[in-house]
Parts: sequence; C-alpha cells; structure tokens
Amino acid sequence: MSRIGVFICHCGENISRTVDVERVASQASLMAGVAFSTDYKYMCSDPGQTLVKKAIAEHNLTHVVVAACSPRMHERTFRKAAEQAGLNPYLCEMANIREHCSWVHENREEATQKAIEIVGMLIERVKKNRILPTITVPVTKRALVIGGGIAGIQAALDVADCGHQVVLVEREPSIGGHMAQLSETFPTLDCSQCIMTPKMVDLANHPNITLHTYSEIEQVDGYIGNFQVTIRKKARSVDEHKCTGCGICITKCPQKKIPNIFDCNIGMRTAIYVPFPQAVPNVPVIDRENCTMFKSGKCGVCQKVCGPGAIDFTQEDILITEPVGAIIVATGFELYTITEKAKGSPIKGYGEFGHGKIPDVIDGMTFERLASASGPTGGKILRPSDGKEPKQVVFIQCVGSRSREKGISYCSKVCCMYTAKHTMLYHHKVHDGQAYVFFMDARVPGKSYDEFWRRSIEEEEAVYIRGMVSRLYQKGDKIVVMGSDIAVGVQVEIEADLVVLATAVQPQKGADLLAQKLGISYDKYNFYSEAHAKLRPVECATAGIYLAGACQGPKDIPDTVSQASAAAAKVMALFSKDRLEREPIVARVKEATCVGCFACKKVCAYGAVEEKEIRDRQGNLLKVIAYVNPGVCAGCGTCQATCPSKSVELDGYTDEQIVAMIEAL
Amino acid sequence: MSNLKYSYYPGCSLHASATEYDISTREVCTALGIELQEIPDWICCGATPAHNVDELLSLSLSAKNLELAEQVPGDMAVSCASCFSRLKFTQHILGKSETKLKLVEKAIDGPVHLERRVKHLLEILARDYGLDKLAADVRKPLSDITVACYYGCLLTRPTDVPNLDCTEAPTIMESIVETVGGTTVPWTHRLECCGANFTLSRPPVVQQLSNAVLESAKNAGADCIVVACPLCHGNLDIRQKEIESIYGSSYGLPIFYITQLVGLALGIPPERLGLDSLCVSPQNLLKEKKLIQGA
Amino acid sequence: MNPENKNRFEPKIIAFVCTWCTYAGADLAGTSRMQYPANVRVIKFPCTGRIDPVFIIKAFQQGADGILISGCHPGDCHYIAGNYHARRRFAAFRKLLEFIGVDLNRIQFSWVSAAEGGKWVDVVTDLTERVRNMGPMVEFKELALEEQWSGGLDSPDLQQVYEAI
Amino acid sequence: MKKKKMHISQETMDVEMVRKVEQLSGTSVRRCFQCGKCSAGCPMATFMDHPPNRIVRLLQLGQWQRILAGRSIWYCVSCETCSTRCPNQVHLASIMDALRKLSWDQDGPSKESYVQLANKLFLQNIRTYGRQYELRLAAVFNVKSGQFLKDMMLGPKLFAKGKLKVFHQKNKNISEVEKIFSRIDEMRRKGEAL
Ligand SMILES: Cc1cc2nc3c(=O)[nH]c(=O)nc-3n(C[C@H](O)[C@H](O)[C@H](O)COP(=O)(O)OP(=O)(O)OC[C@H]3O[C@@H](n4cnc5c(N)ncnc54)[C@H](O)[C@@H]3O)c2cc1C
Ligand SMILES: Cc1cc2nc3c(=O)[nH]c(=O)nc-3n(C[C@H](O)[C@H](O)[C@H](O)COP(=O)(O)OP(=O)(O)OC[C@H]3O[C@@H](n4cnc5c(N)ncnc54)[C@H](O)[C@@H]3O)c2cc1C
Ligand code: SF4
Ligand code: SF4
Ligand code: SF4
Ligand code: SF4
Ligand code: SF4
Ligand code: SF4
Ligand code: SF4
Ligand code: SF4
Repeated sequence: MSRIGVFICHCGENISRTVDVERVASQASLMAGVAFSTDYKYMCSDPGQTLVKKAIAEHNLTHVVVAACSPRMHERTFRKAAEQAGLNPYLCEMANIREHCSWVHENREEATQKAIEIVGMLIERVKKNRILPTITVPVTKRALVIGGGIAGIQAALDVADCGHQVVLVEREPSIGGHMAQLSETFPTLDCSQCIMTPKMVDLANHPNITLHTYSEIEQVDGYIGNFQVTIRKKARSVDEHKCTGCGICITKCPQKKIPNIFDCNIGMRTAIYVPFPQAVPNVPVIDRENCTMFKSGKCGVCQKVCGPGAIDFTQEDILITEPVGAIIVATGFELYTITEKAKGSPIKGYGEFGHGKIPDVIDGMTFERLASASGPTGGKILRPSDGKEPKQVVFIQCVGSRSREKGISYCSKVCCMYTAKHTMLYHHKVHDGQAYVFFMDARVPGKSYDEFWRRSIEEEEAVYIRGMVSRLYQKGDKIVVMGSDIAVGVQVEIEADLVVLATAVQPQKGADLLAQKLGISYDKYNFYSEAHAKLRPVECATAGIYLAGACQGPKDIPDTVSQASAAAAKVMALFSKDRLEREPIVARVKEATCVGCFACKKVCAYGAVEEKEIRDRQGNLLKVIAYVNPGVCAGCGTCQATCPSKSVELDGYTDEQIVAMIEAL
Repeated sequence: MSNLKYSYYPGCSLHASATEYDISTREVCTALGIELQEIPDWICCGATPAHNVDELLSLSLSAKNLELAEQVPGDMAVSCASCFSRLKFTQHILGKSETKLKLVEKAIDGPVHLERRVKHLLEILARDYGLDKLAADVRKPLSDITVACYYGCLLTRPTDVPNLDCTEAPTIMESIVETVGGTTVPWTHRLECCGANFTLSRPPVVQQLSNAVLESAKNAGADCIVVACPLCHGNLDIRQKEIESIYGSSYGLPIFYITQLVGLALGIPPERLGLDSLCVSPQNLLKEKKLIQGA
Repeated sequence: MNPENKNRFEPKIIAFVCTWCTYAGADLAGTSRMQYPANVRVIKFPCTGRIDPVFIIKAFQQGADGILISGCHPGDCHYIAGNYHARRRFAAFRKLLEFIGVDLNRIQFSWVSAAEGGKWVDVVTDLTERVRNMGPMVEFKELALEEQWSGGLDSPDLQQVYEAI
Repeated sequence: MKKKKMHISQETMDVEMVRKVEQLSGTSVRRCFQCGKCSAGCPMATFMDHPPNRIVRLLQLGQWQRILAGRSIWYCVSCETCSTRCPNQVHLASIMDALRKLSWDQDGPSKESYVQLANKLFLQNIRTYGRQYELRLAAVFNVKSGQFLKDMMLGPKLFAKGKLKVFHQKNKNISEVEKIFSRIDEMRRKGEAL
C-alpha cells in the first residue's frame, strides 16, 4: 500500500492568488493512498525542501507529489530532495499547477478545481511509478577522428594534448585535406603550407595519436563510451615501418604520366607516389591501377632500387579493430564538377559552360594549385592549355551553388572570399593582367572579411560585375564569356584567357554511406546534421559522435578550427568521467511476450534495438527477440507505441502510468 | 527493314514552304521500312504566334491534334521542331496543371489525350530505328563532307520539356550524320537562335542572328549545315543570299534537312529528296564530294 | 468567465503532448500569463512517438470530449523522427476512429514548439470552443472496448489498425 | 529617355496582375534573385528596352504597366534560353507569353505592333483555313504593315522553288478549328478562361 505525500506550493502568491491551495491540500488528503498533505509558501526554498524531507521520514512516505511549478523548472530539485530522504528519486512527481493552471486561468473556482484534478492525476500516476536504477555506462577514454583535414588534425591534437589516446583515420595516403592544397589563405593571406605542415608533423609525432592513412571505416558498433570500430587499412604496397622516405623509388618509376590529383590534374606523377612533398606520413603508395607490375607483372623497378626493401607487391588490405569512447567526424568536402554527371546523380553538370571540356575553364582549387609556390607551376599563373600567362581572367561565382536548377540551393559560403583572394593573388603575380568577377552578392560577413573583399576591388583593381554568365565557349585561343551587368542593364562579353569557376562545396562522395555506418543523420545534400543548430552545433543527435569542419556544412578554416576545438572539448568533457550517468528513461523488452517482429527496430531512430537470441540450456535456439541497449536508447518511446504485442515498455512512461492518469479524470 | 509504325504529323510548314522536308522524310522512312501514316485532317499547331499571345488557344490546338492522332496507332512522329515543341509543351503543361487541363477539355469539347508518345524524327532514326541498323543501310557514305549540325532553340530547350537530348550539349544529330559517314565539326553557335518566327515581322533581327550562325559554321570549317526544323531552314537557306549582301560576306553554305543527307547516304536519288528546292544550291558541293553525278 | 455561462456544457479536453516542444510551449504560455479555458488536462510524453492511439480510445471512454495531440514541428523532433512515426500511426488510426463512430472534429493534431505559447493558447481555445459546440461525447462511452490498451489484440479493428501502422 | 520615379506602396504594386501572370505562366516571379543569367544569354536582349531580368524585377514590384509600355516582350523570340539556364527555374519565356497575352487582351499600348499584327494574321489564318496559308499571310502582312515591297526579293524565288503555294491546304477540320476559337472566345467572355 502506497503512502503518498502531497506538497502544494503557493509560490509566494503566484499560485495561491488564483488557486485555493489549502483546499487543494485538503482535497488531496482525501484521495486514496495519500498519507500526508500540506501546503507551503515556497516549496523550493531550503525550508520547503526540508519540509519534504522531514515528512518523508516522519510519515514513512513511499511516494511524493509536489504540486508547484513546471517539472522543467524544479523536478530535479525535488527528486534530489527525495533521494536525500532515502526515496528513489523516480518515485517523486511534480504536478504543474503554476504554468499550466494559476498563471493561465483567472477564475479562482475553475483554477482550483483544475489544480485538484491535476494533483489527482499525478497521485494516480506516482502510484504506478517504479524504482528506477541509475544507469551508468563505462567510458573508453580513446577517441576516433575520421578525416585528416585541418578539422580532424586540430581535433585530434586537442584531445591528444589533453592526455587521451586518439586514433585518426584518413582515406588518402597523406593527411592534410584541402587546406594542404591551398596557396595562401584569406583573410590574412598567410601561406597555407606554412601553417599546415607543422601541425601535420606534430600530429604524426604525437605520442598519443595513432595514425592510419590510406584507411577507411569498415564498421562501427557500440554506443557512447563504448564503440568498436573496424578500420580497413588499404594495401599500400609499401611497408610503412621499413620505408625511410628516401624517394628513390619515385624518381626511378617509369610510369610518369599519371595525372596528379593533388595538383588538380595539372601536373603528373608516377605510379608509386606521395601525393605532395610534405606528405605525412612520408611513405609512398603504389597506385595499382597504373603500376606496370600490377597490370602486366613486369617492372618491379621500385623494388629493386629500394634499399630497405620496403616494397611489398603482395600486401593485402587488413582489418583492425579499435575500441573508442567517442568519435569525431571530420570528413570535409569536395568540389562540384561541371562535367556531365553520371546517370542517376541528382546534380546536373554545366552544359552551358562546356561540361568541363574547355581546358582553360578551371575551378577554384586548380587556381590554388597554380598560385601555390609548391604547385606544378611553381606559383606562376599559367593556363593549362598552352602554359601561357593569362592576361584576362574571368572569375565566376556561385557555380552550382544557389541553383535549384543544378540541385544545390545552398550558398557555399567560402567562394566569395576565395574569389576575392584569387583576384589579389593574380594581381600580385601578373601585374599587367586584369581580373573580372561575375557575382550576384558578395557574402563576406566575418571579422575583417568585408575589408578583404573591398581591398580586392579598391587596391587590387579587380573589376566586379554584378550579374551572371549564361554561356562560355572557346573561340580560337580565347574563351568567350557571355554575361550581363544588371546594374547597367546590358549584356557583357569578355574574351578571356582563363576562366575560374567558384564551384559549389559539396559533401564527400559516400558521406551518406559513412553516416549509415555511424548511425548519424544527414540532410538532403548529405551534409551531416548537428543535434541543434544553436545549442548543440558540434554534437550529432547520436550520443558520443561529434562533428567538425566542412562535413557538416560549407565552412572556412577559422570556422572549421573553432568547431574542431569545440568538438574536442565535448569529447574531453565526456572523458572527464569514468562512467556515464544518464536518466533511466529507457525502453525495456518483455522477453516472454516479444514475438520478434522487430517493428520496434524499424522505428528506432537510434539503432538501440538489437536482436537477441534466446536459447535453452542445451543451446538450441528458441527464438530471436528484441533487446534494447540502455546505453543507446534515448527514451523516446516510439518503439512502445509501435509494438503490436505490447512487449516493450518505456520506463517512466509505462502504459500503466499513462492509463492511471487518464483514469483519474 | 523494320516494323516501326507511326502516326505522322507533318505540320503546316512541311506542306508549304518546307515541302522538301516532308518529301525527304517520307522517302527516308520508306527506304528504312518505317511506316508513316499521316493523321487525317490534322490542324495547325498554332506555332509560336499562338502560345505567344494565347496559351489556351495554343494548348487547345495541340490537344486537338493529339485527339486526332488517336485515329492512327503508334507513337506520333513529328519532323518540325516547332510543332514538336508545341506538342511536348502541351503534354508537359496539361500534365502539371489540372486547371488548364479542364479549360482545354472545354475548349476542344472532348477529352484530352496526353498519353501518346510524341517523337521527333531524330529520335526515331537514332533510337527507335537505331544507329547500328542505320549504319548497315548506308549505300553512299557521306565521306569527305564536313557538316555543322544546327539544333537551334526548340529541339532541346527548355530542360524537362522536349527531353530529346541533353539541353546544352546534344549529340543526337551529330551521331546520325556520323553514322551515315559524314564528318561533324564542333562549333559555337549550334544552339543559338536564328531569329525563328521573326522572319515575317522583323527580318533585320533574323538577318543579324542568322548571320552569326552562318559565320560560326563557316569559321568552323563546315561545308554545309544540317537542320531539323523548317524555321531554321527558312532563315538560314532562304535568307542566306540576302544576309550575305547585307553583311558583305559570302558563305555559300547549303542548308540540308537531316533527312536529305540521310537520304543521299541511303542512295535515294537526289531528285526524290527535294534538293532542287534549296535556295543555296548544293549541286557543286555534292558533285565535288562525289555524292551526285555531273560534270 | 461569464457567470451567465455557469450552466453551459464544459467539455473535458485531454492533451497528449511531448515534453520538448508542446509541454514547453504550454509552459511559455504560463510564464507569459496568457489566458485560455481551464478545460484542458495535459498528459506529458517524452515524444509524440510514444503516444499509443489506444490512449485516445481510453480517454474517450473515461469521459473526454475532445483530444489534442501535439508535438514538435516536422523536422524538429527532439528524437530525430518520433513525431514522424506518430503522424503515420495516427493517419491510420483516424480511419478506425471514423469507422467506430468518433467525430474526428473532436480530435485535433497540431504542432506547437517550445516558443509558441500563443499558438498553444489558440489551439486549446479553438478546440475547447469547437467541442463545446458539439456537445458531450456520448457515442463512445458505451462502446465495450474495455482494457484494449494493455491486453492482447483480439479485436479485429485494432488488429487492422496495427497492420496499417 | 526620361524615366518616371517609382512610387512604391501597396496600392501601386499590382499584386493581382502579377498573380495572374504567375498563374498563366505557371512559374513563380518571387523566386528570381536577379542574377541576370537570363539577360546574359538572351539573343534579343540588345533589342529590348528592359532586359529579361528586369522584366521579372518589375513584376516583383507589381509594375507590369511599365513592361507593357515598353517593347521588350515583343522582341522576345521564345527561344527558351532564359528558362533553360535560370538557376531558380523561373520560366521566363512563359512569363513573356503571359505578358504578351495581357497586352493582347488589353489591345495593349505595344510599341511593336508588327509582331502583334503578324501574330494576329497568323491566328486569323488558322481560324479561316485550319492550317497556315503562308502566301496569304505574307501578302496580307505586307499590305497591312504598309511594307508592300518587303521581301519582294524573296517572293519570286520562293514560287520558283515551289515554296509558296498559291492555293491553301484543304482540311476537313476547318469547322472544328473555328469551334475551338469560338469556344475560347465564349469562355473568355464569361470569364472562365485564364
Ligand atoms: C578553392 C578553395 C579555396 C579556399 N581558400 C580558403 C582560404 O583562403 N581561407 C579559408 O579559411 N578557407 C578556405 N577554403 C575553405 C577550406 O578549404 C576549408 O574550410 C577546409 O579545408 C575544411 O577542412 P576540413 O578538414 O573540414 O575538410 P577537408 O580539408 O576536406 O578534409 C577532410 C579530410 O577527410 C578525409 N576523408 C574524407 N572522407 C573520408 C572517409 N570516409 N574516411 C576517412 N577520411 C576521409 C579527406 O581525405 C580529407 O583529408 C577554401 C576552399 C576552397 C574550395
Ligand atoms: C537584432 C538582433 C537579432 C539577432 N537575431 C539572431 C538570430 O535570429 N539568430 C542568431 O543566431 N543570432 C542572432 N543574433 C546574434 C546573437 O544575438 C548573438 O550571436 C549572441 O547574442 C552573442 O552572444 P554572446 O554571449 O557572445 O554576447 P551577448 O549576448 O552580448 O552576451 C554578453 C554578456 O556579457 C555581459 N558583459 C559584458 N561586459 C561585461 C563585463 N565587463 N563583465 C561582466 N559581464 C559583462 C553582458 O551583460 C552580457 O550578458 C541577433 C543579434 C541582433 C542584434
Ligand atoms: S517550487 Fe516552483 S512554484 Fe514553488 S516556490 Fe519554487 S518556483 Fe515557485
Ligand atoms: S619505399 Fe623504399 S625507395 Fe621508396 S621512399 Fe621508401 S625507402 Fe625509399
Ligand atoms: S613496379 Fe609499378 S610502381 Fe614500381 S617502378 Fe614499376 S611501375 Fe612504378
Ligand atoms: S559564398 Fe559567394 S560565391 Fe559562394 S555560393 Fe555563396 S554567394 Fe555564391
Ligand atoms: S515490436 Fe514488440 S514484439 Fe516486435 S520485436 Fe519489438 S518488442 Fe518484440
Ligand atoms: S525508446 Fe526510442 S530510442 Fe529507445 S529503443 Fe525505443 S524507439 Fe529506440
Ligand atoms: S536567370 Fe532567373 S533568377 Fe536570374 S535574373 Fe533571370 S529570372 Fe531571375
Ligand atoms: S525566350 Fe525570349 S527572353 Fe528568353 S532568352 Fe529567348 S528571346 Fe530572350
């Protein structure tokens, strides 16, 4: 038999002005199961809480209902008080007679009547409340970072500096990401390599960081604090431990005509290669598709010249498993290409710009490589077709971005700024050249950003033309740019030597597949979704997984680095405890009645429902039923409402509790 | 040979100023065993003037033709780019707008048939009949002849309506010309406008735009231009002399209908392809390339 | 409230709401001291995804005259997609209610976010007025659907609903 | 040319008319963000007093009279370039159609009556013959537009090439065509048609 204590609060006059609190208390005392009922001026004050604690002890109370403000305000307060008095905190409920009653009704009689009913409902509910154990889960204090661009590097270094182990997985043979390709960076025009390479080296040398390059995530199991991650280390054909990075193999490899992707296909590389001279790790990899040995079984030059005998043509992919407690996803972006898109791709190319077939129409990243001192032209702006220095360069903004027609409605955020940067770099390098920019708006908010953009016009003499370009076509060795200037209201035609397109920033190919492995959500473009744009911008809705950098949306380096450090801070907060405590509002499966239909599994957005085999003593499989992993369950209750056999129950919101409230009407 | 059958909608131009297109279309189809059955008593599609000022009228005229087409089985074959565009637009718009569909039903006082597949002759040759088969039928390959394929506006634009080929970089005409042995050139103006129906009301505009097209083809080294639209043909062929005199140029570019070139390659005698109806005579070119006999 | 209306019918309205959005929205109406009819009783759920349609039947049985179900706006669900599942479930359930004779005007589905105190007031007021004009819910009270909420699924009607879900 | 100042208010922005344009054209005017790509590719932009992007802009401001007072809409050749390339899928060519219809309905103050005349004759021709009768079209156009000698050079050549038919094409459906015209006229009178 329950002995319920009911505590009615006046909230100064906030409640008692419209609700006759004494009457509520006396009515409550008449209700079945109520052993004690009283009212008090400020229940949440120290004396108020003491009153509750004392009553629990003196009257041997088994349950408590505090009728006061919203549970969102003080539920935690009173549950703690109950706990201090020796009750399980989940046997204490609040009846909201302030926000939902005294403040919204003027009629004293009606409000009092309603308050009595609300209290009655909660009394019936609390009777059905069960003791809920505090749930804690252990925390593996190692973090996984996926992606080794500036976002991943920054996050990994921050976590590692805090003394925790970090595993970094990078798909390419070297870390560095897009920032390693940039020439100089806005808004300060400092050299990208100069600020990037020291960080890359720090990372490689950090005692707390394990680096897996040329590797991908194969599988992710587990939940916050307890993930098991399987990593596929792709066959490099070079033994990382033996290789000294001397580079002789590269100089001797006869396959020298392979377009260098890192240089946006302007330069060439060999079949055994490092993507760029400052690569980390400085260990080459054999591109098996282009290596003669793999194609026809002949050659083997690299193997012959390699002193330490690091070349291993027989290497195979290997799978390794790492236990981690938190995951930071930092897989970055790729650029939209204007070439004809593959069938089935929702995004269209740019036929009106020649589908990428005009050699001197390049994208922004290619321009970065041309302008980079370590690039294929040694930092000279030379156009791809004939290596001449272009004297008229046309930049076109918003290519692919902000276009419903091409399937990308968002703004790519960085291209206004990097285009301004490009005009400056161009002007610095080609003094007698002229840069033109076709643009719609200049989206340059940020500290020192607008000033930067203005500088490109006022000091570096770029000509900005407000209007878009309809078509590009080759005419002799020029590219005819058919544009318009909407301010003047006329068509503009420029015969350009080089055209640079600010193409859209898109998520990496396969970003959706990685998200599915991780169980995180993504938007219709495949950018990863944060839990809340303002309040939880670096966390995924899936506990224990955090986001950093351009994989979450277009971002420049300052924003990327801020987010990476924020994600690292979140991970460190998680690692500050040995065990995680969480509200025990989780679903539980009644094994006896579960029929194993897994309707619950289908609706669970968190992947909390697992399959569990029930066997008899001999080990024969009896049935497969659902099991809710309490570490993963977020407590939404969707499974319970879905289960056809009523075999899953959400603690704290059981059918019994709800129906008790309905029946109290 | 094939057993393809179509309900054929020639359209007004093919029965008047573009008779050679009609004639050559029929000849080519006969040669390939493609059966064209003309839709009895088809009416004008309204062309540009109708949709220009009265969409409802334009939709109704095309809807009426779609209804008339019900008398003849098979997909609808259309050679004129303008008629093709109007029929496709009608299907597109009425498929999307219930309101407009109701109005058109009322205007034509009957049901609207949107299901029938409307195909341009280019699709029929390149896809339904097939390039491989076409290649096998070639008797006199158009070797040595360099062709600029001109699409103009209506065959591919706008996105999602004609769905004949890629809007900005179509290749269907080139693929046909190359299949029958011709050489095609890349050129800048193959999708630019020739001035279209302004030919009556505003010849100077047409002259200016068509001049740019002719100039581009000439500069690209083409011997001739091939078209699949009577409007384009009218502007580039009939007005070519006039344009030359205004702009002081000399192009001398024969403008063929695609069916005329294909017909030649299939070995159909030139006189049956209406070649003598062309204003810019192709005689010299064809003789030079040994496609017709003569001194 | 107007004393002349003393004897008029006062409907019972039950609101099934989610904690994160609508409950918080109703709290906001309170902190903003907005006024609305006192007929509504709120039952809090973690998420609309937790709301089992049989609660509606149960509530009608217990004498509710109108029911409000409200949660986060589409796309804003605190639990990613719970409200989406709820919507699908109720879409199927409405047919059943109609079939067994419940006037669907007694049930209101809406989205009220934590910031929409005013919307909460509007929704509650409108529903109360609407149900007041409809008069007491009598159709359903006699229906012997006792204990369906927890028992097996022997009623073919409910079976049908669950299949539809 | 002197340009009148625009006074913008809820009264001067004729939203109703713009809605009508949107309805007729089946495209949204508000979507346009004035990138100017339409104007950049329009073959006729140099002939127009308002380039295509500005036509949409004027509609966004409810200033359709300014458009009809100009000649832009009568210089559009319906080439569909603008519609094809607009990043916002604004179907500008259809908007042009809708505006021409508005102007036509109002017997609008078009500065470019030749096009209107040609269109009118073309449609009359269809109404009378069921199909186009090019000789008559050209002849009547030249007479009505006062350009008796226009295209004189072409005429004989076309005859010689068999391109101008002296007799019009026979068609059993002439009466059907006439009926469509008159039904639409009727629907317009009753205000049923768009
Ligand atoms: C042309 C251009 C110029 C720019 N100029 C500037 C500038 O001047 N200043 C500025 O502030 N910003 C600039 N930016 C923006 C800047 O490049 C980005 O802000 C920054 O690179 C984002 O870093 P990231 O680490 O998020 O992504 P990325 O640099 O894209 O790094 C992602 C990394 O993850 C790896 N990866 C991807 N998928 C996987 C996977 N499944 N598994 C493992 N690894 C994976 C990739 O290989 C890559 O190494 C420019 C951008 C462009 C396009
Ligand atoms: C009109 C307007 C509308 C906006 N709308 C949006 C929006 O819709 N969405 C959005 O994302 N952002 C919006 N913003 C921006 C948003 O307001 C800011 O991003 C945000 O408030 C910044 O938070 P903050 O904590 O940095 O600064 P603040 O909100 O300014 O907080 C600073 C605090 O520090 C205190 N303080 C100051 N000096 C001292 C001192 N010396 N010692 C102790 N305390 C001190 C101040 O009293 C204040 O409480 C809007 C801004 C404006 C102006
Ligand atoms: S418990 Fe809530 S209602 Fe009571 S005094 Fe504190 S704030 Fe006010
Ligand atoms: S693989 Fe051998 S040759 Fe090549 S860099 Fe390494 S150590 Fe030098
Ligand atoms: S075996 Fe392959 S990688 Fe090595 S040198 Fe030969 S081609 Fe180059
Ligand atoms: S950042 Fe600038 S260039 Fe890039 S999409 Fe946005 S507006 Fe266009
Ligand atoms: S829905 Fe219910 S019966 Fe089906 S597997 Fe889940 S718990 Fe078991
Ligand atoms: S309560 Fe929600 S999160 Fe937990 S298992 Fe059920 S559906 Fe999944
Ligand atoms: S192209 Fe489209 S968005 Fe751009 S100005 Fe023209 S109508 Fe507007
Ligand atoms: S359809 Fe008209 S407005 Fe559009 S590009 Fe062609 S001529 Fe210009």
